Amino acid sequence: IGLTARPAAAAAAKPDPAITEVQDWSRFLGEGVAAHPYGKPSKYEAHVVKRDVEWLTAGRESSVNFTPLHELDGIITPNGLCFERHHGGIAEVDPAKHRLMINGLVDRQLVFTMDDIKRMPRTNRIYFLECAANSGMEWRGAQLNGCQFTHGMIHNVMYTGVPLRLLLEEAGLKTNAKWIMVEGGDAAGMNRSIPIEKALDDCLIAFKMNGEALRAEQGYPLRIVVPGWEGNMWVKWLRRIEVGDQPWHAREETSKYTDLLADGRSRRFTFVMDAKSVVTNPSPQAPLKFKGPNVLTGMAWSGRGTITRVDVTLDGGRNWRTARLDGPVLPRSVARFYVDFDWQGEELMIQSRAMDDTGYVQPTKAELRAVRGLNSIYHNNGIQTWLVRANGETENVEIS
Amino acid sequence: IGLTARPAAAAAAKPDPAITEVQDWSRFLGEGVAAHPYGKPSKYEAHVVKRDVEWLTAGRESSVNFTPLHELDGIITPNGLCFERHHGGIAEVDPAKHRLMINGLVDRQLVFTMDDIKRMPRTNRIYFLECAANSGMEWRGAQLNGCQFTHGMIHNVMYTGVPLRLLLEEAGLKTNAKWIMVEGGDAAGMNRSIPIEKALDDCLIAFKMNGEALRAEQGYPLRIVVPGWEGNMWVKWLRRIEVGDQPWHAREETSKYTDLLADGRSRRFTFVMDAKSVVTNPSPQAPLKFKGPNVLTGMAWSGRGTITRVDVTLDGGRNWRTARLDGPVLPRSVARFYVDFDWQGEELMIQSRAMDDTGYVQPTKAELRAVRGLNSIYHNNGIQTWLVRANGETENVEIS
Amino acid sequence: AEAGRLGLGREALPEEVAAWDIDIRPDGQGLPPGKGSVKEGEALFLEKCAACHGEFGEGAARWPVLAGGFGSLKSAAPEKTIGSFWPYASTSFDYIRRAMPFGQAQTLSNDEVYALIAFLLSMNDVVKDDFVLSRDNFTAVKLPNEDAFYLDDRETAEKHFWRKDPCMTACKDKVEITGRARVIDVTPDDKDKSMKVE
Amino acid sequence: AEAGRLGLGREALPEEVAAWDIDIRPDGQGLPPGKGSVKEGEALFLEKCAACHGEFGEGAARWPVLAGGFGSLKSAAPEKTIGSFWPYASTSFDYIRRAMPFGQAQTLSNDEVYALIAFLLSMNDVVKDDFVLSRDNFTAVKLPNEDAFYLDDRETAEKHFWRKDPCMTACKDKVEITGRARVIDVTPDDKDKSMKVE
Ligand code: HEC
Ligand code: HEC
Ligand SMILES: [Ca+2]
Ligand SMILES: [Ca+2]
Ligand SMILES: [Ca+2]
Ligand SMILES: [Ca+2]
Ligand SMILES: [Ca+2]
Ligand SMILES: [Ca+2]
Ligand SMILES: [Co+2]
Ligand SMILES: [Co+2]
Repeated sequence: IGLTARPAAAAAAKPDPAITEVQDWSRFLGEGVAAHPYGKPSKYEAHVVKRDVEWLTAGRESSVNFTPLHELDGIITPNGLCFERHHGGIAEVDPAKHRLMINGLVDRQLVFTMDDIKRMPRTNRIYFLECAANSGMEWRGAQLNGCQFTHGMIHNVMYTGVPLRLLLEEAGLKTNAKWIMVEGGDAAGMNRSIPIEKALDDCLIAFKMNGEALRAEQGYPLRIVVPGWEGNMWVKWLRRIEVGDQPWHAREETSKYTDLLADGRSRRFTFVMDAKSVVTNPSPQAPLKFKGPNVLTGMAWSGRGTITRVDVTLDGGRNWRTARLDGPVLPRSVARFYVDFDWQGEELMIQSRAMDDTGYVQPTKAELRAVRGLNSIYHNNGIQTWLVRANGETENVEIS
Repeated sequence: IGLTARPAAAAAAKPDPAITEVQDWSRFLGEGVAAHPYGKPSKYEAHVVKRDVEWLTAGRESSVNFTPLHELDGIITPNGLCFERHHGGIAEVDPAKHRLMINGLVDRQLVFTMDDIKRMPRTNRIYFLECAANSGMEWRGAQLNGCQFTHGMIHNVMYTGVPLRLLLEEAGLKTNAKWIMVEGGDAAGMNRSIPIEKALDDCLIAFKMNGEALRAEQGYPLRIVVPGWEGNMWVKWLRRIEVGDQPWHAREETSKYTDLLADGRSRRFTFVMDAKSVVTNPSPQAPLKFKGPNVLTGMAWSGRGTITRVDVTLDGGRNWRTARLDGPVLPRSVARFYVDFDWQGEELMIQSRAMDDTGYVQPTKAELRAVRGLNSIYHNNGIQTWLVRANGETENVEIS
Repeated sequence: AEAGRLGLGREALPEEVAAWDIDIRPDGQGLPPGKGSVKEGEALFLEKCAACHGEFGEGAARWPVLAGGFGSLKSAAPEKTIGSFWPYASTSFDYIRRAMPFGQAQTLSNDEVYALIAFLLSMNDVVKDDFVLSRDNFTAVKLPNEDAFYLDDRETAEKHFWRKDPCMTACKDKVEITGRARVIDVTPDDKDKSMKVE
Repeated sequence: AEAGRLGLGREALPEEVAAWDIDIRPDGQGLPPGKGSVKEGEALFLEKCAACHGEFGEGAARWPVLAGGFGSLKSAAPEKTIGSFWPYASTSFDYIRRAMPFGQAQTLSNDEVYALIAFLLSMNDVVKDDFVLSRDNFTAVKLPNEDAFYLDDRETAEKHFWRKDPCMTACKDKVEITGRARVIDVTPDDKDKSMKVE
């Protein structure tokens, strides 16, 4: 890439035609207020899209795409760019025909319509949803060149929903209620077990994201929000909640979403997402283009609580500085951090290290592998390294 | 409308086919992950759109459309539904050709590219933007049946931008700098004057909204954010900031956006938006459909600071109860409130009353008219009344 | 703060500032050289403006009215024109140059803008029909309504809106409906089935 | 909290619960009446499953492998099948009934699911070829890897990730690059020009 080393406030050689010529948009009328009843991004932002990695999966109906983190800022992921993971394609559910059933160890087995749910007390919360497999392709070493692919299975959204506790109270829990199973109405009938303590604590039955109805690919008209816990549990197109005295050991909590360790044994019910962070700019898809002042930014999150601090190194972990946390820093939400720095073309090895209010410090990949080996697939929250070369090009690397 | 007075947890007469028949979306695969690189709402939400009122303006290029507040919840307005006001249509600006010039009473007159601006320290803030003409059609009495039309010229978004102060410091302010003029690159060349104190306080030069690039209709690639002040000042497609020692008295601060009072005199520079609130549900576009438990919700905001309390009356102001404020309550941001109530088909006269941390209490329309008369057009923050009739139908009315 | 500078951006060239520095203030700052007569303005107005604003600035269809409206500001239908309402003539130069003709912005020469304003001032009885407007005499033009503007005084004039402990119970005896939007029936409802409540 | 109930929703009818209550637990809860043999399962599998999963459950193309993989879990290429990895046979009933065949979910009869599982268990050497699986003998089937699962122990096994004052200065001597994504070159880049950095 061509690097521009521009001296401070240098003069231009000749007047810039972008200024001296009247642009079309300054002369002629643009489209009017009826043109886009529901808006979309500018045509100049056509490259800001979710992307999938075709070789990852056998087909695209049980597959994943990735949020372009390097194109975003702040803490809200716009709905159009929330990564998708489905197991039977996007269910297009008619909300008039959608039902939520509660059965099992309850006093009354109940059926709710969407209207019923919208008549219950509701609340709004901003939470991250991270797939447990996020960064999973990186367990054995640096693989994918771009934070969209290494870390893009996360989004952060304001949900509107009914506390699950209220719904369970409507049904009335039997005293031996210990687990619930949540089940989707999609062609995969996705199902997961959740301990009753979590269900009664902060789970929401959500019908809106970022103010508007859930998107189809995010579970329209109803999904469960399981704050801080792995995304697979946030069952979409939620149609049923069964209350039981034991976990179900469904396919997504046995065959998948169990963590195979080096000794051949596996952890199960690894629900909470550990503290993690990533520098989104610079990154392979967003190289440095200019010497001089530059903005380094990234996101940090913890399923255990609230981010308290993020440190950043530019020299591969020899020296660290504490980044500026900006904007609302909320529990189980993404937090945004910045380091405003000056770059003169030297090679950089950039890392970020998140800490949360339980005292957890994001480990290096080596520290993580020392405990878990290379076969875990899930829960890779190791520190990411970006190498910035003299020409600004940025690569996904691992370092000693 | 047909009202359903459903007894608590009544049994259905016969099994619901929505449950006993396997739905298509539970059997067949839906679309895969490559179907929507940039997503859109479910087809069942096609009625959730911005709407314009054709008789309001001579044409649609200088006109307005309205956010469907009754379909939204929480405090974030999704980008696709942010109301639009343009004066020369939507400028489709090429960001590579966009420039920001600072001229006038500065040490150095400067030109910035978008790249330059994105290299400056930035911050993220959630702010409401309300058009000063919001509710303007209601000065003489109840006119429009729907909060989308009476109150829909507001949106609430997380902005990413550079503090204007930093840009002004780059240019270096002369000691006699007292006002700035901000100017757009659109076909209206929109321009407004802003006092230097505000410019140096909390204004942002924003390039992202809700995480992604500004939408074209919201000023892509650059707009100024003027927290708490009237939306017209938030110049879009921002191309120039001139620093001066006096205000400019541009067309939008003389012919328009001045407040004509009953005595024929006019207030000018009425910048700040007073505390205001509206119940979004029930409302004319969202009537009550069921007896029994119901959710009343609405939004409150103040340009002077932070909402501290919202009271709601169901009996036309005879008795009030304090609503539940939910979710982040931030300065110069919309706050969400709820009253969970039981309805047995009695007539309701619903109002909400916002208070902010300066002690300001939202006035009634009568109190407002007593000071300002009927010709003000702008800054109508009077208390709104919705009449709910026995069949649930809801109307915009005024009451004694 | 010289020391705190980032050194981003570059110095603007004089030609660049000249190209964009099109604003005009009441004190005349920004006025370009040039001049134009009422008569020239009338011809131009008929050609480029009258289709929307009417031959005499009276407004075609619902397009803006630019002249007249004197004495209407206290009435139930105030007509706010350059003559009846605007405080400063400079605003018309600033605005017409940047925004008119609607859809052909920034196509008028400076002389044309002077002439058009001369014509609009004459339509508003501010100047005689033989008037020639120029940079030199521009700031001498005073508009009749200038003194009717005063600074935002809400914090004093509306001080009673700041109040402690608003009434919560038994605040009034009876309540009557004094107005209904449905009577006026101007709400667009064709497209939105959810709005049909009957 | 009986008193705190809102009274929303309605009682589910038995037919409705029956229609949706399709989950199966390791203790056999949820198992429907029915049975099926390895032999019947083989025929069904060839007809409805083998196109994706291979004739012996070995997986076609990149579709999931369902059998084999024994002893691979500690290797660099673990193969996690029903036989080598899954802790409970009940999971296969719960999953196949709700989700398979992929794109034709919930079309199998209970007997068919029993038969398919019998076949898959035999492919995984858990049962003999003449085995007939039924509700009665289902919970007697034990999968070999069951005991290898244990509860999340991160808070103890990874206690050292909770630490005070992580090092801030001069934390290491030298740093070497030990791996590069570009060497592997598997990143999709055709569609995104912004990713072309060379
Ligand atoms: C195609 C229609 C059209 C033409 C032609 C047109 N205008 Fe306009 N004019 C408008 C509209 C529409 C507005 C209001 C724009 C807005 O409010 O954003 C306006 C506003 C104005 C205003 C401000 C009115 C006010 O009360 O604030 C002036 C002054 C004006 N025009 C002068 C002119 C002149 C002079 C010309 C010719 C050189 C012209 N217009 C040509 C449509 C037109
Ligand atoms: C059109 C392809 C296709 C057909 C036909 C098909 N499957 Fe599958 N099967 C899949 C895919 C894809 C998955 C993984 C889905 C996912 O992960 O979301 C899968 C997963 C499975 C799994 C879980 C594998 C694991 O390791 O977790 C089992 C068991 C299974 N299928 C059994 C069957 C049976 C039995 C049939 C026939 C009745 C069948 N499949 C037919 C594609 C198919
Ligand atoms: Ca100027
Ligand atoms: Ca005259
Ligand atoms: Ca009508
Ligand atoms: Ca069950
Ligand atoms: Ca065998
Ligand atoms: Ca490549
Ligand atoms: Co896990
Ligand atoms: Co104002």
